[in-house]
Amino acid sequence: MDPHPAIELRGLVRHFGERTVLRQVSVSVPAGATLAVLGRNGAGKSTLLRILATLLRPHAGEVSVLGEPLPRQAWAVRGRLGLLAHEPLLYRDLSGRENLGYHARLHGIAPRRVEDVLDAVGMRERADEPVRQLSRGMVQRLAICRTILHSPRVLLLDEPLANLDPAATELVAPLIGRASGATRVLTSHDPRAALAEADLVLGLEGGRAAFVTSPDRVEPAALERLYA
Amino acid sequence: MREGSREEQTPGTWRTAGAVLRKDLLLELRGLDTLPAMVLFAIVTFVIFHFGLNQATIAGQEAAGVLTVTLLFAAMLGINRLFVAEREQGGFDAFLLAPVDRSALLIAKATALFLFLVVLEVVAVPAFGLLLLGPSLGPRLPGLIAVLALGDVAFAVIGTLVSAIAVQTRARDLIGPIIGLPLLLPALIAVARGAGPLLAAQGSGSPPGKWVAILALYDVVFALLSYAVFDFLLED
Amino acid sequence: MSLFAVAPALPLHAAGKYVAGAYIVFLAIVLIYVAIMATRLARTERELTELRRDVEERRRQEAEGSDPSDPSARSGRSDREREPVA
Amino acid sequence: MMYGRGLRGLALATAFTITVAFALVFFYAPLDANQGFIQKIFYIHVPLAITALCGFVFGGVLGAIHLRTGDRKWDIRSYVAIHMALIFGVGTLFTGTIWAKASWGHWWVWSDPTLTSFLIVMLLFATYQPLRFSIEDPERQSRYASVFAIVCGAFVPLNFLAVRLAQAYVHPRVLTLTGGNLPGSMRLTLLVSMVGIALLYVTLWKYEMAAKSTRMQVRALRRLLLGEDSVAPPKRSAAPS
Repeated sequence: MDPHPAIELRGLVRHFGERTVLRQVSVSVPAGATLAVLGRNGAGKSTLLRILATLLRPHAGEVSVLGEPLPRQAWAVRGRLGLLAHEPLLYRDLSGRENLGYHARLHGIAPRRVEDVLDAVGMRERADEPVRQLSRGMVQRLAICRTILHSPRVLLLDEPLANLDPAATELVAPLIGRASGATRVLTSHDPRAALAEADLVLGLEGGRAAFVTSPDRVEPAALERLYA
Repeated sequence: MREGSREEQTPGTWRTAGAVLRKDLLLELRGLDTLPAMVLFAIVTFVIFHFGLNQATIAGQEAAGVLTVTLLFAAMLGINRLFVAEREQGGFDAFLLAPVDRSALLIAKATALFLFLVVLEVVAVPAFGLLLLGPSLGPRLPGLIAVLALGDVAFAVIGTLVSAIAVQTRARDLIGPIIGLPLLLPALIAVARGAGPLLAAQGSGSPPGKWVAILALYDVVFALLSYAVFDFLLED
Repeated sequence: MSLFAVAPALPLHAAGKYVAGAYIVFLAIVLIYVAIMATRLARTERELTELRRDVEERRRQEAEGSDPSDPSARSGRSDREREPVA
Repeated sequence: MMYGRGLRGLALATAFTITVAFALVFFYAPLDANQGFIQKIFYIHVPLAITALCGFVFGGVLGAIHLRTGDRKWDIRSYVAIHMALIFGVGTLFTGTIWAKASWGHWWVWSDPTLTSFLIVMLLFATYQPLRFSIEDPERQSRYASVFAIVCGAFVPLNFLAVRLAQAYVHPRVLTLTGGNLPGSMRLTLLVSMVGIALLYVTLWKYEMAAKSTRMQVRALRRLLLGEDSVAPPKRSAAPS
């Protein structure tokens, strides 16, 4: 077991121009645990995920993922984390199989793995249709395939279950759920579902951490204030 | 400290560039967004020059100018579209999430643009010979190919750089050409002046060495420069 | 020398016009620049005056004691002030 | 960083040097044998051109430092360097066309490679501000602007080489910048004038930097004293802040 926490933030600050999006956010996530990030639209959830994914650099504070400080050691972390963002990060004119094949090549992964993950989400039959012809739920399933293709140890999941029906939700559970064994950070508009999955909850309000606590200690009043 | 298996698998710069290039060619093949437009644009422009100049055939420097300017403007169409799919469909993020050398994106995009330009010229140059050029194209072809190939490298490298800058701006269709055209002007001068003597009625078979050298210098300098600054266009 | 030699040297009275033009253009550009900078300076001065007034007003209110009906004493304001400006 | 320090001394030195230079131009330098009085434009046009070009390259160097260090203040310096060079460039083009009209009878001559390359460089750098303006995220704006400054700074000498070679006949340059065949008195005048204009560039650069930094300090102070919300968000702008 890793002695370091898988994700550690200390006094994280990020601005966009003169606007401050994240103020002094600190949280520590042990390996294998799940952090739920709650908050309204614009509270800084997606920015936090993008910083952890090495796509944005922090402006102040310390960030480390899998023991590697960001942004200095970003190269050492890439390839060991998977980001499921709002956008599926798939080319609309290519088929699911071609898209995943491209990502497999970028990550240096054997093509067989593409078939395996397609199977796992039940998309094998429709894997040769261009992504633009697929329903949103199917695109989301392909995006999940893309996220876990390289078996990342950290999963950053922005609204992972958006557009998925209950059957599909069950299908992807072993891939991005607790069973995946990965350290997870997830956001959700639906606080109840997120709380059920989490070991740790971070409430973001206007870019600052309103609370960091375990899910059974979250006060309903605090939660209400977060989404009020 | 890191899993050994991961490290071995991480593809090198050229393999990565190969993967991106392959994906780009596949995308173009599926969508046919760029190449047909570039070719059609070039041929229409030849027709426009025929009427604009009111001449059935042209030769020498005039012909070289018409050909080069047409190719430059057609290239601008490709340059404008080069990174649009990356920007609009998350390709930048997907690429940045992979443990790969960022320069591979520059190499892949410049190669893709170069290939687009070659395909454009394979159609547009014979069309030019047919529609406008007075002297026959055949004996002049080897020299012309050499000059155009060097010019294509300049167009591809600078075009990729300009396109990567412009695609992140609000007015990318405008910013691309207004930055790209002045930057490409020395290459345009060299291609046009290099091709001029070739296309003259009693043209020689080989382009003037001076212009070939200038083009080669321009290619090398901007290739190195683009390589040095490209990473900064990707990070956030 | 060829090109300059062919070009006839203008007589002084014709040439003076052009030379004066060139130097006036230079001076005009410098002066226009200084004028633009002067308006910017005025704007900065105005901002400074406003800042001074706002700060003094704030001081006075704090001296009078915090009035709960005071609209400027918004909640969450005080802890924000303490935060260092990044 | 206090940019205002030393500004007064610099301004006085600039005013003094330019006054001396103009006095030399009109009362000391001899009339040119071929060009006559017209040649006096040369003493303002050439220093302006050289200063502008150096300013563009200077902006590129500052941009490179910005990318290396990641410190936004180098972007502001690079911006001001290019901004100033553009103003000097406009002066160059105006004095150049006046000179062309006086000596060749046309407002514009393509046969002069220096003037032509200068136009191309100006056309390129004229896109610097639109480029900045069209990128909203300030950080990306400064990064892209620096990339632009570096690439275009390197473009300046290459462009001059290409355009110079493109002239079918390069007329023998009476007025070479090295002053090889310039009489000593003319060379001295040019030199003083060159120093004066270069000093003017440095003075205005520092002046603009001082103004920008003052304005930013006022904003920072306001934020410090009255809280984050008391500062109106800056309008979208090509200028870094």
